[in-house]
Amino acid sequence: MSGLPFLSIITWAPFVSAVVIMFCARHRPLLVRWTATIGTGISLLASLWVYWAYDRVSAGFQFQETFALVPSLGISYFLALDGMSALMVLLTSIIIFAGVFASWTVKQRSQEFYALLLILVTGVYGVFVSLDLFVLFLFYEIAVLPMYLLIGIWGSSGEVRPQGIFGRAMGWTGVGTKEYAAMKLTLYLLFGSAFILVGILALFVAAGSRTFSFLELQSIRFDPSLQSWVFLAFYVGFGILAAIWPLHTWSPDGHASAPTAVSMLHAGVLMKLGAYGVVRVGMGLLPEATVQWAWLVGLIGCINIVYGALSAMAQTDLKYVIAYSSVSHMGVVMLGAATLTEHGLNGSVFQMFAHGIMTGLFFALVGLVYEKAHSRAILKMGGFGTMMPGIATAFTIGGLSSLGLPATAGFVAEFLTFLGAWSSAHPWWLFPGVFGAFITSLYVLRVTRYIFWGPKSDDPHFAHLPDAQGTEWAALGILVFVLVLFGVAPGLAIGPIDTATVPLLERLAPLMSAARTR
Amino acid sequence: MGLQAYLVLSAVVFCLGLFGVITRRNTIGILLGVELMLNAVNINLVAFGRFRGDLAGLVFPVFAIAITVAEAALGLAIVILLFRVRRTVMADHLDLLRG
Amino acid sequence: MTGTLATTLAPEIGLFVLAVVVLLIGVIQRGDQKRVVGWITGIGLLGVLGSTLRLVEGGSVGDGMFVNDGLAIFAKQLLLGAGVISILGSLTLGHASFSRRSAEYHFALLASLLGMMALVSARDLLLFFVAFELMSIPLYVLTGFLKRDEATSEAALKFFLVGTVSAAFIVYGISFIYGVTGSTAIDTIPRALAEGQPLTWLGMGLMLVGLAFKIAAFPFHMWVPDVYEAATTPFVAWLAVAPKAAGFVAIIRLYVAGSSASDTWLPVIVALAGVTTVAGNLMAIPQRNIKRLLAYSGVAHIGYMLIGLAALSDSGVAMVLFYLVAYLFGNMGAFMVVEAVARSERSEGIDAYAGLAQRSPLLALAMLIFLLSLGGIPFVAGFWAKLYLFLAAAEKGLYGLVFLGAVLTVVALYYYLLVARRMYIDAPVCSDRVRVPGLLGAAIATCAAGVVGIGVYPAPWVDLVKRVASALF
Amino acid sequence: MMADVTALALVALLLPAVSFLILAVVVPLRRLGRPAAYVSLLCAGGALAAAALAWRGAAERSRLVWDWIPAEAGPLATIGVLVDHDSTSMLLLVALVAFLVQLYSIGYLSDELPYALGRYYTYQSLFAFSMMALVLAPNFVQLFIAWELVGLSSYLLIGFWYHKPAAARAAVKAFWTTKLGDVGLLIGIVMLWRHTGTFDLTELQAMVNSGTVAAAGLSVMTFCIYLGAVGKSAQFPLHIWLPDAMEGPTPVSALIHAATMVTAGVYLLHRTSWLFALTPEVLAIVVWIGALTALLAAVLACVQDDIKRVLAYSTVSQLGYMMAAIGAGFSAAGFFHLLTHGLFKALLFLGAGAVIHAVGSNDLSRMGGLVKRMPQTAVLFIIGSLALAGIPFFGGFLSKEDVLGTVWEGGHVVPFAILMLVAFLTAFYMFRVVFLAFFGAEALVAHAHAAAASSADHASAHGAGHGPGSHGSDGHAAGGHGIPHDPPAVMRLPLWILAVLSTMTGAYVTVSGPELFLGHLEHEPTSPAWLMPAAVAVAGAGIALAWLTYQRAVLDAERLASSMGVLRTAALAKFWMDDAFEAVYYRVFLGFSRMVGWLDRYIVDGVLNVVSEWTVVGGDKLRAMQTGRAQDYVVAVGAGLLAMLIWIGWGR
Repeated sequence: MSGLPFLSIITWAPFVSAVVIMFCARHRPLLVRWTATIGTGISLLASLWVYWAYDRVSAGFQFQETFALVPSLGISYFLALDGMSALMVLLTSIIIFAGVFASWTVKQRSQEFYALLLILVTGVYGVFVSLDLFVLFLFYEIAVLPMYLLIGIWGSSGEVRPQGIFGRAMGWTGVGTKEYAAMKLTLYLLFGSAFILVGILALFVAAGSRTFSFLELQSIRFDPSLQSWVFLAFYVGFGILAAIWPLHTWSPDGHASAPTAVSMLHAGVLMKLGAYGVVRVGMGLLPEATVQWAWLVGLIGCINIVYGALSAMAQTDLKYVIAYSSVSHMGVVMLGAATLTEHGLNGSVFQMFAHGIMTGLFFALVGLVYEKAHSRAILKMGGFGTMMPGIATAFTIGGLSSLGLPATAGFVAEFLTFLGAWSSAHPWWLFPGVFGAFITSLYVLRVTRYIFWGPKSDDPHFAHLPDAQGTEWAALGILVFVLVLFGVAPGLAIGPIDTATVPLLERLAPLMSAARTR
Repeated sequence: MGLQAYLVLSAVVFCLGLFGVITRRNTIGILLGVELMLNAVNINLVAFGRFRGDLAGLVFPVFAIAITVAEAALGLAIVILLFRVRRTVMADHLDLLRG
Repeated sequence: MTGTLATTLAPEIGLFVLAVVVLLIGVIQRGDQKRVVGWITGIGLLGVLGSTLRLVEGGSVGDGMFVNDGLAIFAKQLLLGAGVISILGSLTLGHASFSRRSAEYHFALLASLLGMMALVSARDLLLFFVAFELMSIPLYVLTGFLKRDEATSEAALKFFLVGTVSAAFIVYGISFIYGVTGSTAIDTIPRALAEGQPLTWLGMGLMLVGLAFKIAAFPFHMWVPDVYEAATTPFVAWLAVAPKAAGFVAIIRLYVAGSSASDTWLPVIVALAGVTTVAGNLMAIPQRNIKRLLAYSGVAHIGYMLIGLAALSDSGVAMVLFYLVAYLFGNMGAFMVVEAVARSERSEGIDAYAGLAQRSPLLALAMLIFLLSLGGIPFVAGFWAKLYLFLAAAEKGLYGLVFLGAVLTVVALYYYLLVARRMYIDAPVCSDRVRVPGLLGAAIATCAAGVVGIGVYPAPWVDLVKRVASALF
Repeated sequence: MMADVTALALVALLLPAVSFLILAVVVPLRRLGRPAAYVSLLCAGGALAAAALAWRGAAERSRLVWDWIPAEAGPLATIGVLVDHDSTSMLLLVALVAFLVQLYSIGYLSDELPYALGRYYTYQSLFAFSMMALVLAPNFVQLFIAWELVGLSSYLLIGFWYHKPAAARAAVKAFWTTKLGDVGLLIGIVMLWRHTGTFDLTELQAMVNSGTVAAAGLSVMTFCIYLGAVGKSAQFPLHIWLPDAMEGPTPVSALIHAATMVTAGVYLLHRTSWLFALTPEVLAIVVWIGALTALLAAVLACVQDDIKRVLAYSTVSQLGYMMAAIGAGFSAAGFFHLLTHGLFKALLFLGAGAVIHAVGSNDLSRMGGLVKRMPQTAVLFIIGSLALAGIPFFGGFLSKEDVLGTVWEGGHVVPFAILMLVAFLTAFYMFRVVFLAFFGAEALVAHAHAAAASSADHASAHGAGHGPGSHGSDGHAAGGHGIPHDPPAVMRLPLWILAVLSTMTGAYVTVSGPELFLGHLEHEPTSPAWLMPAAVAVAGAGIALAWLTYQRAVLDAERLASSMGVLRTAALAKFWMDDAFEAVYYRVFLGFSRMVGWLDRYIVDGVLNVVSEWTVVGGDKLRAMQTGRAQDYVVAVGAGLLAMLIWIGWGR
């Protein structure tokens, strides 16, 4: 069982298939797709196995693999995973596996598309399983960069352009086009990575320039004032990827412009990567600063929730609605983390997973709708439910999960977060959270009603719209199944998560009580 | 006359040269400015050598002069080359490459 | 003593002999010299490079005027390696003047190389100055090598003018230092600095200007874009790396290594690093000519290396050296691709790259790798390089500088990605492949292998540079 | 025995779940329509049997729970069943009505396309499961989950004919409005958990009984929980969704929006009455809001011309009754009324459905004299109306009187007066419907398809378009059949069962008291002796007025109406409540969201764009420095030197 380097297999299987695709599957679209399926399939199976085999009793970091990379600087290829990262790896596997199916119909330059997509996924896996901060950062950048080409080449430009005086002024920056979005997303995220880098280096230096290992750094008590600013650096850096307000504006443009699988992967997994970073690296290494800055993280989380939801309501472009909903939901993740309570953190991590799946589902559906109707303008569409009942059903399920309806994963996550919020040092966080969930119900159902319900649109473009077909069902089916499964049996995920969050909180507990007495 | 005076002299010459380089429109003039600067250096070196009683101060200018000659030759060659293709030796006309 | 002399100076002697041979061939073989000179130079350089492997650290000549320490040997290998790659790229140059005056070109290049090799070993200001000029003067010649071209000669003149003025600054500075210390030995400088004579400071400042010109730090960089744009690309590829490497070694020797008063240079280097990084990156943004773009980005890279130098520590120096290696492969590779595309498209505009990925996927991939390396992206050399630099600066506590550099990396990626956009996103104008001559392809492949190799497994290189640098402190 | 009861309850709970899963997953079966209906029906029947057995067996409180959300210190939340007298009574009601409605629907929706029918039964199964899970919830978490799921089923079933704009709108409105209440419920649950450390009802009750629950802040929590009930049980001001919910198929209205789901709020408050007892100030609010709701809805019911809307408002009104009783401190009376109301209101709705089915319209003015055409339906409807009016020996008599007595006992004189007035109005509007629909002149309206199409209410005015496949609008069926007639047996049977059960229970409890439903009560409300005659008299007066006005035409309906003046105008405008909500939604909410959207696009993002634009422009500006003239380069070198020397001098 422990003989195989599972984490390396998970991480590198997509990369290997990307290389195979690049060099061996030239101009053979079907082979490209099957190679991608096999590569991601291997990862999926391995991550399922790892998730299952993870020993919840002994907890801690398991499946460790170490290989000294640059010994003189204490850099090593150190992979391991705990309950939280196991879940994130599983999420990634699910999303990318579904994503491969969801983009089955990509015709233009499919070879490059799949290769880039798979390289991207390697980066994502790498971040989740790396315990060496340096290698983590390395994978982080890998996870960001292919996005530029993926969006730039296979993306779509929005129909809704900025208007008004400001809009005209901004028009020539290319707002709304895929090129603009791709550049903005990439640069913004790399901008964030600059903060992360500085933070990591600061810790490395403060720890005596010996090691980048998470575990070793964890055992060091850093100077509180150093912690304070390093935490902020991590928070801003990773937070940009988690779309914290007001650094979120890359996300709507980027997600709206990206092709289906990329939106799925990006909103579904990459944004989690940011939140994961804040929790794992920020909170894991800097306990004093965590307690010190929790108020900020939570406050911005609250802003995210409400602001994102209100913005989503104002959108008339379907993809923008979903994209802003991600901004809102990531607020829940950050809020949960900021509560510094067991349930809040569990909810936060669970929300990462739940939102990953639901937003993956959403983007898959939006992609399907767009592919068939060639429109993203909500107000133009109407009555699609009669023509594409399957898509409508899946969309509704995704929407319900998004608004936190029980029996979908979204509920458990939000519920736990709310519990955490109310028992945290800032109980009022509960209210924006709950209110945000209510606004979510407004815009989600509004969109559903406009697009799928009501009489059929008179527009001749929408006369014959087929329902999802073949492989598309596979993508939708997987996601809906997971969404409901984890909603009905949240223990599947909470168990492992708990093994990761409880030790984290144990480190924080004395500090928090100290802060309270002060 | 002390060392100071030589140093001042060389500084003045150096600055004159630099001034020439900056202000002359004709490239030949600019080249002359450069020569002036390099010669100011030689004054310096020799003065230091003399006052310190050190031989290196006298050897150095020999090398410097040799190199200066090479540079001057090359500079003039370039100017001639330029005149052939561009029909001008005015420095401010030479802004094909910019930005 | 002769034995030591021969072994210590083996590469220089070899290079000198090679240069003479090349010159003689040029004299003897009138008319079309074809590529034979190039081949001889290339193979000869490889031989010289091989001879450096046998150099003994610490070997010295002429009462310590010329010392082969680890740094010098490392730098020599770097310079020679860059020379080989450049020759590989220029072998297939199609200009008529290259066929006719091949010996001239290669002789100048070898002479300059000789100057650089002497410079990195120089421990005496006189040798230093002579080597510096030996390095510089052939570069002016090489810049203006395509005599018929309007831009070329203009660039040569500018390079020459600014160069000689800088040289004048250097030698003026040397004169002051000599005046204060009464000696031309570099070892005496720290003591003089410690004494706090204002003339020493003036002298060192003047020299720093000259060196800053050579490495092209802002605001002494202005010759760079013009020269890069006008000169032949394989030469530029080398010009962008070798003299700068030599210049850095000189700066390390004079201002950083082992100098007790070195911390006093901190504000200067920090300021230089800051403005150079900012200006280089910003000015690269609006460029439409790929060579100019690379020129400005090169300026920015110099800024990054100065960030590493600003650490004024062994790890800082080590990381600068590492950066130089990464920069060598990344930058030369990029210029080689530029050469390939320019030869096929007859354009050095960024627009010429439209749809390259669909026409020549491998070439586009290579360019992408080089650009990403320059941009500091993982799994290619530039990433580690940039990271190590920041690490060194962070150890010194220069977080402001690190942060500035890290943020400006984003700006840099903006213009690199603009090129990537042309190659990958935009539609191609025509669909035929870009034809890459075999040797040029080999040069590109070498660089790509270097970039990826270091990117994937940097440990041996890190160990090497750390060993080299630690000996200096 | 105990284990058996919980097992039976579990069976009742899981059978609909199984049916839902089968129908949801096995798509081909669902697409077949009728077979899907039979599967669902079979499961509902089984659930009914199990629920009946459980009801008979339930003596002691017993529970069966499994861990649901794990946590370090034992499970955070559990799921399972909590079986006692109340829950099994409610379970039985739910199972019964669900089964009957599903049976009835086979007839009622016989013209639907197979796949739509399959969808309908899928939703029905989901609803039955969720409602039972709510009823049997052993803790607040499961209660909330089921609470939301019934809301979902309600949403889906209201929007069953989703191509109808009015239905789509009503579904969304229902969901939003109830969700607004649920926000309160969720907050209440979370706060209560923090306050007491548990979600479990049994544990909570034990804590309350032992007095270990601190009173401080508790009223906020109970009020929040009450908010959930306000939304779900359509209390003022969140009652606005229920009348619109009538856009759904009539059987759905009978099941969800009359008998079961809307009473969940009442059930919740009854379930947690020991908790609310700690916060009398909240209970006072409950009474007042209940009474107000009852009155408001009763007034509105009087002016409706749509038979289903009359029933809908009557439901709201009756929910107000139940709430008032709970608020008065004796929740059993409210719960009792819930149970009896469930039976007769389902009967009324299904009867109305039969009428609509036959006539092809909801509009009362299109009906008249139906007693001759459909005598059975008329009798059944009248039985239901009598029950609702509170006539002795019929279903609602004793429960209504209990409610009135309770409120009087609680010392709430004004609410009591209001409720008496409502009793009068109730009798009036129900018999207004009876007389208008079943008696009087036969309306000679051509039952054309066009009429059938616009069956629904004014809300659908703009939505004339029925897409292809729009094979059902309420009452569509009769369009082509010509003369109205009694419904087929499959629809009649449930009606009769309900009527008989309602009347039997009514008669039984009139004689022997409510123990049958409520088990043994510690203290019964002792209503004053004058109450029963007074209540019956009031009801009789209402019936009489209706008779005089609509049957005898002694009183002119128009004049009676206009004599009400402002009240009538207000009632016709639904007291502007819908308008107010709409204004808040469209003006305030959407307006605010647009503002945020604008802010995001042009300010938050705008700053970013401006900064990046400046960077680019800055590069361009810097580039201008590169003039191309060699001398300028030299100047730059000189300037650089100067700056550097100054900097060095400065540094020293």
